[in-house]
Amino acid sequence: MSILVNSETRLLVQGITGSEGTYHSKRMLEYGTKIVAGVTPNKGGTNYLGIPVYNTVSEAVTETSANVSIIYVPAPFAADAILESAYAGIPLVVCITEGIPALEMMRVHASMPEGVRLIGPNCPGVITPSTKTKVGIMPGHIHLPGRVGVISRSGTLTYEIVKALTDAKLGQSTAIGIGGDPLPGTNFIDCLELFRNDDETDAVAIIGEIGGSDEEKAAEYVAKGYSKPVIGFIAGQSAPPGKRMGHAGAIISGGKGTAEEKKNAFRAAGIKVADLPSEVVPLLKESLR
Amino acid sequence: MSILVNSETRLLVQGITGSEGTYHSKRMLEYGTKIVAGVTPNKGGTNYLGIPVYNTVSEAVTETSANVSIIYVPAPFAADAILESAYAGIPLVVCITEGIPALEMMRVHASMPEGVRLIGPNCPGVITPSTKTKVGIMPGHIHLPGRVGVISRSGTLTYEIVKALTDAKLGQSTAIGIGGDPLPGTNFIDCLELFRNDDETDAVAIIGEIGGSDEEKAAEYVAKGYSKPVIGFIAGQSAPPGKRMGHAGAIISGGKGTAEEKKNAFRAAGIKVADLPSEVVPLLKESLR
Amino acid sequence: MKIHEYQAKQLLASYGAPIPLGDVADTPAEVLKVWNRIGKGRVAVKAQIHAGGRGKGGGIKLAETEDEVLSSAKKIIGMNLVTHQTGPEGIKVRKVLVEEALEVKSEFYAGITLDRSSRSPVLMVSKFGGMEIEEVAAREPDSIVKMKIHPLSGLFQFQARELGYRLGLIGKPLQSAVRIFTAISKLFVEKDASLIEINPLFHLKDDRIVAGDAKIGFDDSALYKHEDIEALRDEFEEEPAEREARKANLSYVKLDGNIGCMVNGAGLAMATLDILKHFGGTPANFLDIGGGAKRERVKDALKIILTDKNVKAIFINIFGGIVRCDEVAHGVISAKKELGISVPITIRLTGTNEKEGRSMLESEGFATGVSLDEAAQKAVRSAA
Amino acid sequence: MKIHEYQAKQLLASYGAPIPLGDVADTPAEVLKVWNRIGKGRVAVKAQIHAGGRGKGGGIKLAETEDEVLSSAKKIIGMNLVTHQTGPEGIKVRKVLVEEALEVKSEFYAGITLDRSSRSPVLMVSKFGGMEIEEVAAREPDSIVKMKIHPLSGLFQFQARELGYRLGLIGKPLQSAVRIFTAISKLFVEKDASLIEINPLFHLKDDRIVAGDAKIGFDDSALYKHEDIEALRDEFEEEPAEREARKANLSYVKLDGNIGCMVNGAGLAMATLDILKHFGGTPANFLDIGGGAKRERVKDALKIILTDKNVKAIFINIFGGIVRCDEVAHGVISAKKELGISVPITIRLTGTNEKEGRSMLESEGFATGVSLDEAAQKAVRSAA
Repeated sequence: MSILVNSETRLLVQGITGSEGTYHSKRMLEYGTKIVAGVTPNKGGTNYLGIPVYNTVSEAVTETSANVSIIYVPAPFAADAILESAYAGIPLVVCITEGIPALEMMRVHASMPEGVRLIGPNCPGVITPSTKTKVGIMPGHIHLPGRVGVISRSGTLTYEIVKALTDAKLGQSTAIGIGGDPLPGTNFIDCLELFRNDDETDAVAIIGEIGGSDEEKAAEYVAKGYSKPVIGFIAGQSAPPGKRMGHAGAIISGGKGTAEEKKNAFRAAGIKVADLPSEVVPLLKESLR
Repeated sequence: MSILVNSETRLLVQGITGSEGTYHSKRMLEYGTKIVAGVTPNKGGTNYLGIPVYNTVSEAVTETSANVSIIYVPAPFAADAILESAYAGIPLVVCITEGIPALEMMRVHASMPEGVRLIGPNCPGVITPSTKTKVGIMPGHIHLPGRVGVISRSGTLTYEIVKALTDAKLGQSTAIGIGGDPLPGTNFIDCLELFRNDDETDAVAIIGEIGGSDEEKAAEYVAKGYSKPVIGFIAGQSAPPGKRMGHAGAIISGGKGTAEEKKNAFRAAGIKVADLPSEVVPLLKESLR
Repeated sequence: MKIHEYQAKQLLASYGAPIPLGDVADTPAEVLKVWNRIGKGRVAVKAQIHAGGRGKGGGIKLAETEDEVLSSAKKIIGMNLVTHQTGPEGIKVRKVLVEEALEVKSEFYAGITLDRSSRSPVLMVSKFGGMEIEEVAAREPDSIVKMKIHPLSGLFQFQARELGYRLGLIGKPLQSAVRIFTAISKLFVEKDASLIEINPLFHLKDDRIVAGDAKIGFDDSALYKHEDIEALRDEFEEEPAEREARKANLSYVKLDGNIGCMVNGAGLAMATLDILKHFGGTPANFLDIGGGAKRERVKDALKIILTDKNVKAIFINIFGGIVRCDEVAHGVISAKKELGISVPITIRLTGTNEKEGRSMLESEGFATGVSLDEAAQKAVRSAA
Repeated sequence: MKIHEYQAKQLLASYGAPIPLGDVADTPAEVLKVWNRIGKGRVAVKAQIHAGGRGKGGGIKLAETEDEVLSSAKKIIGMNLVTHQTGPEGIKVRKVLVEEALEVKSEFYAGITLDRSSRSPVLMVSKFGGMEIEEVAAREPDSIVKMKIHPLSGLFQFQARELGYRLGLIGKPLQSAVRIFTAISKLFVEKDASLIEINPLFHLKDDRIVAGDAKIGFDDSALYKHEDIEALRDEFEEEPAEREARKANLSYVKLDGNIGCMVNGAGLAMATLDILKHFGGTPANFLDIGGGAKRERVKDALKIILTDKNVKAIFINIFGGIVRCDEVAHGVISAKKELGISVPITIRLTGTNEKEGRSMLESEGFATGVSLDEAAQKAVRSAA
């Protein structure tokens, strides 16, 4: 069945009339995603790209039964947009927006109603090639239906791995960018759990990076027994401590969160570690043999 | 087994060295309650009434395994005291203090860790006569071990009913004052549920009053089927709307929360309604026959 | 505690909510000054009393010329304003709010109260402003849109927007509405309000959104934290007895019967009134002397009860717990002497030290009763 | 963004946390004035640079007489202060904080950061102040007491008290500590800080609790909300290239190698540095040109890379998604001409419009590579 998004996905786009929202809505439509509604305050009642636009998410949900929302709203308004979707009863919210202050995200998490999954912020989104469902900003054409699940804190680095999987004809069941935020809504373990129960996934690639301890926790989770092979890669081997490497979450602080630590944690958990992105596919092939 | 407090109760008194705390700690000890610790900031390390005093609840819990706390702290500090016990892992917190602002209680509820039960504030506490466990300010001598559960929003009115039960040799399994606050921690339904599963309770008396809709909700709950007879009384028949009758919670606002409404809800749910406190015992006897 | 419209509006303004141009005045001369200051246009002169229904009672007048303004001011200041909320005796008007009269397109309702079930403030709006919300609830229930405010995070911007859209607003007026909803939500929590009502909330012809009227009530228990709010108290609006009770820290509510009541505990006090009524009596007040009351407090309470000239008899009902019955008996006996109480007093004492208390009272010739019903009946007879 | 000690202390004081008497000065004459103003007693003259380890580097001096104060000021102001955090080149001192020297009983540590796992700020204290918290964690791990701050309610008073008791405080100093913990928790959340450290936190002989040093870092993403904090920025503390990058809204970090890097996407950029290292190269910088980069942005990025005189070669790695490869190619070709870039450039382009981009580049004689590994090796060779 793949995970998170599939043929049942009825997508709502928050900020559809903005430049980012417009560009990516077009690309998602092209790829085959079913976009049922757009939301832009004060533009309710109009049509845009052939999609009905509403003033509020709540109205859009009532009218269109949207069940996934994606957020292309500028950072100062994005936290509110996440909560708007969550409180309107949308169970899966994908936030693309970069630059939401960390403490705002903290308050969002603490204010979220139960049972809502947030992916991101500052993430490329989720894609399930087999059902032609793209909820994000990744280039659709590099994907191929397949049986490898991909989970990543990064954007373009994910594309690098995805493309390698596609070139090797392995393809992807679902590829998830959990995002470069220090407080992502969905973490590696959440995704590993979903892939564990997914019939269409045979193996998982985890693309981590420096900062935080999500990779270490994922390793602990896998160490307790995971039914499918897992391959890991960690970016940021050469990053100096105390410097933020682009992503708000990618920072080695207090000597913690180094690539070496994470790689060691992976290895100890039986996750095979690629030292270069190009090694992911060979390691996967080896594991799947 | 009675409910909430019993021979397993290891009580911690917050504000033990204050005048209220002192007076009632003495009375509780006399009655037979096992007080294992007191907490008063800056008095840690001393002994008071033969009880070790600690600076913090967390320390007291570590040292004494207290499992119930009672709060006699003045209103400006009581909300913090509730949270202190709750975060120290005490599963049952009884707050006697009156006059905590309503919005402070709102924030307390919203900040409470999972799995902690609060009784009160502005309540007389809980007593289980069969195990000689009194956690509150009620006069112990009017109680008698028995098989009637008592739940009340009031203090002295509860004593009136309790005394009548004692005089009639019916006695009480446990008597709970849930308190006169608009946002009580524990409500009628919570207690009805506990009494439902209590082998030592044969019938329940509910003493309600004007304001809010807790009685109506309790009626709904009972209407769905309750295995034991329930007798109800509502104080405030003659209260004018918009005037606060002593308790912060006892106020008829917007024409809602009148005694008549509540009595009707009780009757509709099959709860026998006493028009006078003195009718509670005869109605109970009738039901238990 | 309630405050006046002009005070509520000033508070609203300090939170960024738009209010009409205007000011308060307590003499006709001051009224004219305000009128001059705000541009000599059409104004409303509005009696400042806490009760609602001022318009129907003649407490609000429109005026356009100097003469009209002056005559309205003279009529209203000092008048005894009777509305459905004041009781037949009415309330003396001491201050008026002089305010620009606005060109109104439509009138909405906006209000916040604490919702007990969800343990959160709830913001309510309706397209039908200008009438009481209970009336709207009865006549146009679907027009009321309720929004739960997060108890810790406050009102989210998307909620404020949604409420505005539900009122049919869009664009600039929507933004104003969002600002107002945000302001009142913040004020409600920061100042420990128990009720805020902006009714009507004006949508003006020039598309501005402005508070037409404003009513704010505060949680008495929280006033100790807010000196600025406590300073807004108008003692003229309080029943003198209620004011005395508040200062003595007693919980007292005046009622319209003739049996003065003194009870310990709010629930028992309410039940006591009910019992008196049940037996044909009419209670003159609710009075809870609280836990641990000592003899001095008993005297204070009796003094307050007796300020009500309708009181023909007194009923005292004490369930001794923390309160000792003998202490209460002591207080009653000495108060009767000191205050020279002439109305009959019936006392029911039970609980801690009840025997001592009862024998003290009986030796002084007081009517006592063991059972509450019996004592209540005695009290009802004594007032007849 | 980091700020100076004196700025951090002023912020702390505005939140009610006690700080030593003192003021900032940027000339020896000003230093003397401050010394006069604060009572001509024993003072510390402290170099204001962002890096830690100032004491060991000679950036903090005690002085008691006018001569001592003046000579300390002269020594420190203008010096090139080298500490373990500045790198060997050091930082020029432009300002000093002149502060009363205090009689210290003991030194604690207090700090707040955002804890990712619990998604809440965590307040940490230790009895062992004056050394870095990592060092304390290694040497006296049990001395560190951590307290999760509720993400919406903030620090509870009982938590502040508990932290104080755990430092062995009681009575008046406990109350001071509670005030300080409450202040920094509030400041952390209200000003979107990422780190607050009071280290050491002094317990004085007269039982006062005072911030001995203060370090505050802010979340760059939140600075747009806090003009007051943005105004505290000291551009002298930034790498010139990093400052330019910030202004051009590019994410750039200077490193110490010789291959300048330009990549789209933070993760890919980190991986690119790793790959260069893997093949024996040393990256000169991290630079993410972000999504949707246009040709002008490519030029800005190259300009910033070239400000670093160590750069011997440039490696560009683009995975076209939103970014179009031909657009990047265009930018590189024109930038090379306009900027007169003489160092070799290796480019790897893949994704959207990669063919167009690559053929444009090849016709201009650029070295391109399809596979990342291949291109990276080429770049490493070009820098050798």
